[in-house]
Amino acid sequence: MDSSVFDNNLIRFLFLFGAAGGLVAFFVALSAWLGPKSMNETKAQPFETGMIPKTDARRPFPIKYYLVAIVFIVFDVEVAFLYPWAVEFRNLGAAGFISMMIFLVILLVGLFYAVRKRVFEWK
Amino acid sequence: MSEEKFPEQLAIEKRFPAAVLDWHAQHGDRTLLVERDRILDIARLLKDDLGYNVLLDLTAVDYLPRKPRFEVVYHFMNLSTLVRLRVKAQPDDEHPVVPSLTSLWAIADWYEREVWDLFGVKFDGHPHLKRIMLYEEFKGHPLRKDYPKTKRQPLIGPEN
Amino acid sequence: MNGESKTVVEPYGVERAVPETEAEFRQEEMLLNLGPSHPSMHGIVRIITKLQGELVLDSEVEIGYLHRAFEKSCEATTWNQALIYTDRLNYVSTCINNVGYCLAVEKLLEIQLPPRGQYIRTMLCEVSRIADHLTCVGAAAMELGAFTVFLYMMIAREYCYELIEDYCGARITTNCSRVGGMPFDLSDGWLDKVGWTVGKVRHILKECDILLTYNRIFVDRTKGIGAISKERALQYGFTGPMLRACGVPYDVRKDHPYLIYHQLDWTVPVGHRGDVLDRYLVRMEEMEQSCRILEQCAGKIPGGPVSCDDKQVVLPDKKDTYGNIEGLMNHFKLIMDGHGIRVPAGEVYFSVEAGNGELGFYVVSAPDENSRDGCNGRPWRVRCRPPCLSFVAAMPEMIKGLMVADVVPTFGSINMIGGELDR
Amino acid sequence: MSDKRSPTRLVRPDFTDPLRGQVYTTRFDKLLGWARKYSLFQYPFVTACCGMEYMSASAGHYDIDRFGAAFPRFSPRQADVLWVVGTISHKLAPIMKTVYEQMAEPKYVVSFGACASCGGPYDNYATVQGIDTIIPVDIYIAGCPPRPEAVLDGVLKLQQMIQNSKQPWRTTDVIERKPLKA
Repeated sequence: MDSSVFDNNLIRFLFLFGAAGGLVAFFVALSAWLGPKSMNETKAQPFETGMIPKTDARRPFPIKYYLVAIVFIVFDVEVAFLYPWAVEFRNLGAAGFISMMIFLVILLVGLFYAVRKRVFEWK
Repeated sequence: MSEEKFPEQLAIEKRFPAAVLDWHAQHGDRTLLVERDRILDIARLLKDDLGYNVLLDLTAVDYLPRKPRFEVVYHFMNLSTLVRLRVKAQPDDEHPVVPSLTSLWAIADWYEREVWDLFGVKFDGHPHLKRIMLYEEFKGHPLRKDYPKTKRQPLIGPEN
Repeated sequence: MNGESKTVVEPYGVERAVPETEAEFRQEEMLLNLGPSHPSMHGIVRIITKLQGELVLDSEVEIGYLHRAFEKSCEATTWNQALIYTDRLNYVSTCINNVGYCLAVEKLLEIQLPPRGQYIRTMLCEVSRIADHLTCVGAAAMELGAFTVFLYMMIAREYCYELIEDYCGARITTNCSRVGGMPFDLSDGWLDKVGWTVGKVRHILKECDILLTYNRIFVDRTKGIGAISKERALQYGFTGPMLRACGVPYDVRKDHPYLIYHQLDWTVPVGHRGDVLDRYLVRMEEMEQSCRILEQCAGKIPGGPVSCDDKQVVLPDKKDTYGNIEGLMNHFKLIMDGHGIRVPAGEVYFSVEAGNGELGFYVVSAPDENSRDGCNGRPWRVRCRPPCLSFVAAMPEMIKGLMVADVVPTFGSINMIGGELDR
Repeated sequence: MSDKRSPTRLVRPDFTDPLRGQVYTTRFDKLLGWARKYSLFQYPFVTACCGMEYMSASAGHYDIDRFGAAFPRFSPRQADVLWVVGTISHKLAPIMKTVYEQMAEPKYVVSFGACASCGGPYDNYATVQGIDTIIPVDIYIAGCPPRPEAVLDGVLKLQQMIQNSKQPWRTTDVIERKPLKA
């Protein structure tokens, strides 16, 4: 079987990325193009279970939300590093395992610090 | 007029001689008709001394053709002896006003707001007496006998 | 609140209060209303909460969105016609409202049902109570994310509805009793269907118990949330499972016995902390007790008539109505307008143990002007004591200092039913 | 797609589509109608006893999800069908109208039960005598409360109506619909 364009990995990845992105773009565009749109005064107001909202949504947020968001991002990125490691876990051998465990321990210390600093309690 | 008086009634008459106007024990429900200005004192007496620690219900009845038109009805219960007592007060017709029991029971707040909303009986001493069931724009008190059943006051929509 | 801040008029004429002065930027509170058409507010209660981030500082409850003029409507109907309005009070356990109203009017008439009628009423009340608790626990669990428990409990509730439907033909608006008697006798096979249903309900209850009671998330979300002390509960006039969860063993079926509850052996479950978890446990145990009552009733039910024999109150059965002239006259006297059941003047308060607590009926009969015999064919005043009004009145106290997410399980645990709350 | 077989053929008043003139593109409309009828997201505006029957209809026994119309969206922005379930009192009417107006196009309204359709047993000062005096209603489900089978039948009727009516598409002017008895 002669070599087809899909042999090298990059094309394969680009094709996958293009197909996925294209499908999503197609459906969003289709519904945006097809759907009827009608706007009136009440529709422009924010939906607060049918009542006229008392305060505006663009208010200063308490700082607590920011803290929780930051801690979430830290551990989310950590998980992002774990995926490729988990895929290649077998042939990375002991060295790979040790280095990842060090990485995890460092972040664990960060977690305990956050818990000690009572980031997660709201009161 | 039943034959003998109940113990509560004797206790009340000892403290407030002319308070109890009428009493009966029809169908086993012991009822006292008391002076309307004495209600708060009698309720406090019932709650503190006689142990009626539960205000079961507070409502009103409109006997329109009859002269003292309104009757505010209280149902108390003694949780330890499981005995019930009904106390009634008759406010006057044009400006019905009765002392409020919110200082004794927290639930009296909502019961009284409902009686004000549906009957128009005012309760002086009530922290914020405003409508509970109907909307503020509603004029009149629907549970009075002279309010027609189907007189609607819609906020939006036709008047049918 | 921020009156002096400049409002920017956006397109479509919507004004936004834009924070201008330094005080407004510092302002932490936010007024959020968990409004009427919110899924967890059962559509008809509005709680305006003053929030500091996630913390509920203060709140105010607004009800009345389902006020359907129950008391005014009852005054326009005859004694038996008012039953259709009592169905729609606590529409989750309808038989209990019907039976409660009928017992109140029977107390006014001073008549008593034969034993078989009382047994049927007790069984219908207990089936309705199981349906009520299933709906309450299922909906509260769904609002905490346990959707499977909701689906299992809805299936269990279908079995209860089938039982009620076999008896009176309707699932929810049952209209299942009359003043002075019962409309029908039990169809054959109904009693062993009760046994089958109790078995099914117990099986599903055991499954849901395993799913929820030791579930770490459920317990963390409900333990210590929305708690209320015994004294404050009595101040707010709590009754029923809520009061029993606080530790006060007050149950109308035990303390003011009616129907045949005093002849059966069952116990009253009592909690001791008064938080959402205790209410859930009390309701689950109460369902088990109702199953026990149903089994005993199915075993001990006697034969005989189901309605009392007072001809001024109870319709004669069909073969008499078409058979002889007396039956026809009785039927005519009761059905024609202006005749019907003549209740002598008087006032009476009678309460039953409904799904939420003590459902009291204060029924007043006063002769209108042109009534010669001092009786009245229509109720003068039917006041229903709503058990769940006290729980909703105590909501601001229960959710003060909690997180916004805890408002939902607290509201789910008080089992607020709109028809009963706003009447 | 011939509709001879179905006894009642509910056709909704045609929308005049200014852009495309009077041509009735059946093929494309049938396709659009088919797509819309099997992806109905509902906003359950539940108030009273009909809510119990709504629960039974959407729970495991009489599953409404078999018709693709069960997924409740509790925000009007993401909902296609407004299910008005139960009694609407005059205090609740403005809220229902706000929710209806905040729904995205194309939107349909199902009036569930006698109370929503005509006031039911409550002919008194507090109850709206039928929500079609306030918002346009597409399907009325009779019953107090309607049995779950009647609810499923209502969903089928709604889907049939969507399939057969002319689909509004690519219009930007406000689609004005008058309530039936305004």
